[in-house]
Amino acid sequence: MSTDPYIWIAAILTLGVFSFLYRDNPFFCFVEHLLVGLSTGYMFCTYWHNVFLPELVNPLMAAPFGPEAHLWVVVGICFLWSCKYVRGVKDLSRLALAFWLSIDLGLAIPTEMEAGIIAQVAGTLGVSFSGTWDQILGNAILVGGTLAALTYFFFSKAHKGAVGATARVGTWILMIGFGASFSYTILSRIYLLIGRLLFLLRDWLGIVN
Amino acid sequence: MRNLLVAATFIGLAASASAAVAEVYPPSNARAADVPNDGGGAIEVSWEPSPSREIAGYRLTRFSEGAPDGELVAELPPVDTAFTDDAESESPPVDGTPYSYEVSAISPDGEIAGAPRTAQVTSSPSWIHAGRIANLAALLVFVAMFFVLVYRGKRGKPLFIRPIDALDDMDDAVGRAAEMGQPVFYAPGLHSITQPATVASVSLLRRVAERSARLHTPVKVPNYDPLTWPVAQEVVRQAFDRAGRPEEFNPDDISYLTSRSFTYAAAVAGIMVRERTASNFLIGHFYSESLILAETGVSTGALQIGGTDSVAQLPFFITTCDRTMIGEELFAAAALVGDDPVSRSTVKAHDWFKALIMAMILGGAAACALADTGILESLLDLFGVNDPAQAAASVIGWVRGGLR
Amino acid sequence: MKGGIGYRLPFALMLVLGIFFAAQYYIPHPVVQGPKEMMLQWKQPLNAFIIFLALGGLVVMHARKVIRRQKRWGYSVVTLVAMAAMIFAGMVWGTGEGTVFSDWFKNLVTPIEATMFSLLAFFVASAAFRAFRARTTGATILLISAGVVMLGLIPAVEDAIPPLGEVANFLLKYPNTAAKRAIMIGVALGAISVALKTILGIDRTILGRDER
Amino acid sequence: MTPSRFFDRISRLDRRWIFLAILLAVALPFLTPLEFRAKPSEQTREFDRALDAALGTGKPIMVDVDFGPQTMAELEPLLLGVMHRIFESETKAIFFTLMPDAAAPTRQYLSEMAKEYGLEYGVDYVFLGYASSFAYTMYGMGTSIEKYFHEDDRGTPLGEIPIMKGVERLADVSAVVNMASNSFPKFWIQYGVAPFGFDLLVGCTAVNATDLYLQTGQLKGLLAGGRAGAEYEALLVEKGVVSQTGDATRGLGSQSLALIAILLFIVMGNAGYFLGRGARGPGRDERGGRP
Repeated sequence: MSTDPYIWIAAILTLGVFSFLYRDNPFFCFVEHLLVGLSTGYMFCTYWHNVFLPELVNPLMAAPFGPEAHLWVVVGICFLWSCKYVRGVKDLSRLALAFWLSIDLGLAIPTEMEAGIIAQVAGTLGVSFSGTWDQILGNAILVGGTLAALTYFFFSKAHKGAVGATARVGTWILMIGFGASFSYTILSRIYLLIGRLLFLLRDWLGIVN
Repeated sequence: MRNLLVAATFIGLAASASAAVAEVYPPSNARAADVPNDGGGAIEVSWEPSPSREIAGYRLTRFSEGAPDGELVAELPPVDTAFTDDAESESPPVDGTPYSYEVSAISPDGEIAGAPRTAQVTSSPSWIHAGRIANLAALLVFVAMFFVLVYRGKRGKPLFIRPIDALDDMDDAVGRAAEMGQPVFYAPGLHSITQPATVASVSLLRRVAERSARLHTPVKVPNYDPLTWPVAQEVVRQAFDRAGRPEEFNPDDISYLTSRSFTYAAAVAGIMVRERTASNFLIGHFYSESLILAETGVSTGALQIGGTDSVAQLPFFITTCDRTMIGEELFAAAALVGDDPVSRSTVKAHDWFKALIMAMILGGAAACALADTGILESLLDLFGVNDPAQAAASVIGWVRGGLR
Repeated sequence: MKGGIGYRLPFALMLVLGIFFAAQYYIPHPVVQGPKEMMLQWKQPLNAFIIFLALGGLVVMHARKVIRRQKRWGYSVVTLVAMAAMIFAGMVWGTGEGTVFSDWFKNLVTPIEATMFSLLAFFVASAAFRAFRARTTGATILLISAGVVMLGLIPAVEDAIPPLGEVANFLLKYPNTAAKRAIMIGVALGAISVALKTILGIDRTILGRDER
Repeated sequence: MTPSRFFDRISRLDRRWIFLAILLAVALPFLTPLEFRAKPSEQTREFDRALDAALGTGKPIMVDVDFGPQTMAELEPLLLGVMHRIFESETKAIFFTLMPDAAAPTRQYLSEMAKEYGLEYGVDYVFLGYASSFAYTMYGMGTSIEKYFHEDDRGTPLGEIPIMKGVERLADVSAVVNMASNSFPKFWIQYGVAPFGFDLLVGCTAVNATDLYLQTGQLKGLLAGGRAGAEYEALLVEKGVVSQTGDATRGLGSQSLALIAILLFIVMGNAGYFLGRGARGPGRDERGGRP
């Protein structure tokens, strides 16, 4: 049995989380609220020390009008965003939000096109139809399945007749994919539990070596 | 500079090891070219290896008007056959200045044999990334379709969009919560509001909040993202205003919890169980914690509607939610939620582009199948193409190369 | 007021910057990449700032619960105290290896989060029990696909019925990839469409404002 | 109770019974002498052959450790197996990580190995510590390792470490082994193998393996998840590298029992659903398989 007080505390907190499986209880509620406090405190300090100081405050303090002077814009955006909490100038915060939205949404357009469409299409239309019979069958299913599943995502056609039948096959392809991925995930999840049980049985209680 | 040092040690070691004098031949076919598709300031030099069996390495010298006697760029180990002279060099190439390079082989005893200088090259920044033109073309096609349909939507042309069951179910779910007198729960995902899936999710949140407000039902929206939180709060507040019940809005219901995913999962599980939320909406981008949220919802008997663009989490929503919006359905639902004709018609742009994609996949796969069975070659022969085998190979090469 | 400059300015800013950030992908020239890199550099400190504001919101919410003695206010005290302690430790003694801060993180936060994560082992089982039932055609296919893969993952079963593993691999490699590709293509279209609608000001859910 | 009532009950079994069954299934192999033996698959043998070839070159090998405490149970046996294999063959090894959480555990594994094999730090092995911006680092290490790891974990400049003499970039090591709980192997392929063409060996979680199977052409070897860990342990016992199997083999027992339990519950659920129809009115708890 461990003599390290941290291991004891960690073990008790671990049991607190497991107790949720039986039902919600004050112990779990305590652990949950403790965790929220600790993790947000952790976030504050890491962002303060690793991001806010080195990437904004320090460069501006060292040389307010040096090569990093453009960081004053950041201060400006922070100021605009804070206007959200001031009656009368609330609208100014929308400028800051517009800045955030435009960066990520603008970036998303070409990158989604590349990773989500071009890469996927290129991988599907150039399949090989030579090789063993299971490879040929597989590639035929790959192409046919992709087309059928795409048909399922057609919104401006009623799912009736030929379109409906193809879309139905499409949902089956989706279901095969979901089933297979689900099962494959189980393994990794069991190992997570093994990790916690080993912590309890070995590091804490010492009944397993 | 470090390259230099190492190569120098290399040469020193090698020289002391073998005292025999071996003749050293220069590398051949040295050529230099501006690195394409970059911001300038980079020239790539390449060469065929020296035929000498044992060499200590290569030395790369650069000549320009400012340095007619040449300046050393790098010394490289014998396995290398190319080097990029760029910002990492001692003095990077300047755009617009013509340079030529000399590659020489160094024998183990320090003998040097230089290849003829390369032709002069200048580095320059590119205005367009050649490898991304296909992407740009595809995007322009989509944008064109998008605008045509937006225009048609503005003119109020009616168009058919199949009903998305999840939208009706969302209304029913809110109704159920109101009947039971228990709150509605809405998780907008773990991504920031600046990501498309969250934007779509918040559009749906507005609908849920409006309906809840009319039915005097509180909406609990715990947030993971610090920027989604204030936006979600604003959207719900406006919904309650529009429903004429601003006094029923409780800002604490739309809370920020934490930005660590399993802390978030723990806190959300607590909320679901203790607030006894009757209908749970899990819509947006999720990670592994998705199943913790959804299974806890199942245990409280809540009616659940899921929707995510995260491919890896869809299996878990499919197994635990009463209704799941799969990928694109989430975006389509968000476009249809407001009954705005312009928004509605953009959904049709997806379909047009999808039809184009499907035609390409079908055509490409058919071409591959024809080629792999040899039919393509005979077809090309039939149409009188010169060298059908070559033509077939180049067509398929283009298809397999992703049409680039 | 709807057409006022105060209402329109954010949309104009978003239109210009949004198109810039989409277009920069195709233009490697420093004239474009320079400003892009600069603005991307702003994101991290901005992110820190909004996190600080959000944490402030969390503190206010819990403080309100305590002051008003709302239901379960005691637990809010736990959260506030834990947060204060963590921040105190991190600001006073630093956050490096071997500090109180990192010890607490390693021995308190990590084990709880890891245990939360491990609950998934139980939840995949209960979800499988409930969902994998042959009720409809779709559900039956889901059941068969999941069952075959699961069986193929048990070494003893795979030894007894060797093709099972191959079938599982086949399912994973071909139909699963087809499903993933179709979903990804659809998601990309939807995402591009939402991004365009927002940038162009067609969808004003996020940046709009109540006009009343 | 009528049979249909009984089966209906079964189909709506309280999920806590399932939780209990899973707990027992996972814990039993650790508490009892229950022995499960893994048979090394062709894929596992292929990994070992590739590793063997790398160790035979006489050049140092690089190991990138990218998993934290959460996925330790699944990946630790893989890493320990590879470490035993490397140090038993007296090959020099350079360790580093691109994930901050992985630094502390790596340090600990290395100190245990050093004790067991009597290794000297800096001569037989070195730990370069953590480098941020993983994609840039992977790409950059193709041309210069020192640029991304100025000094090792103990603050010694790379130039002063004996083992690093002549190791300038990835081409100078025999292979890179990446043990990762995330998508880093994919990035290694994209930013390392594609442009620089070295040998990459990967150990990953079962979840991430589904993506990597499709790229097996670019990997010299792949160990996927705890099952591969158990197989590798068995292989190392077979080769006499270690004397007995470890946690992964016991984990294999947990995994098999848990999968069997889940399958039994699925069978029960279906039996209950079909045989208990008579006792059930129109209900709502019909989730799953409906988009």
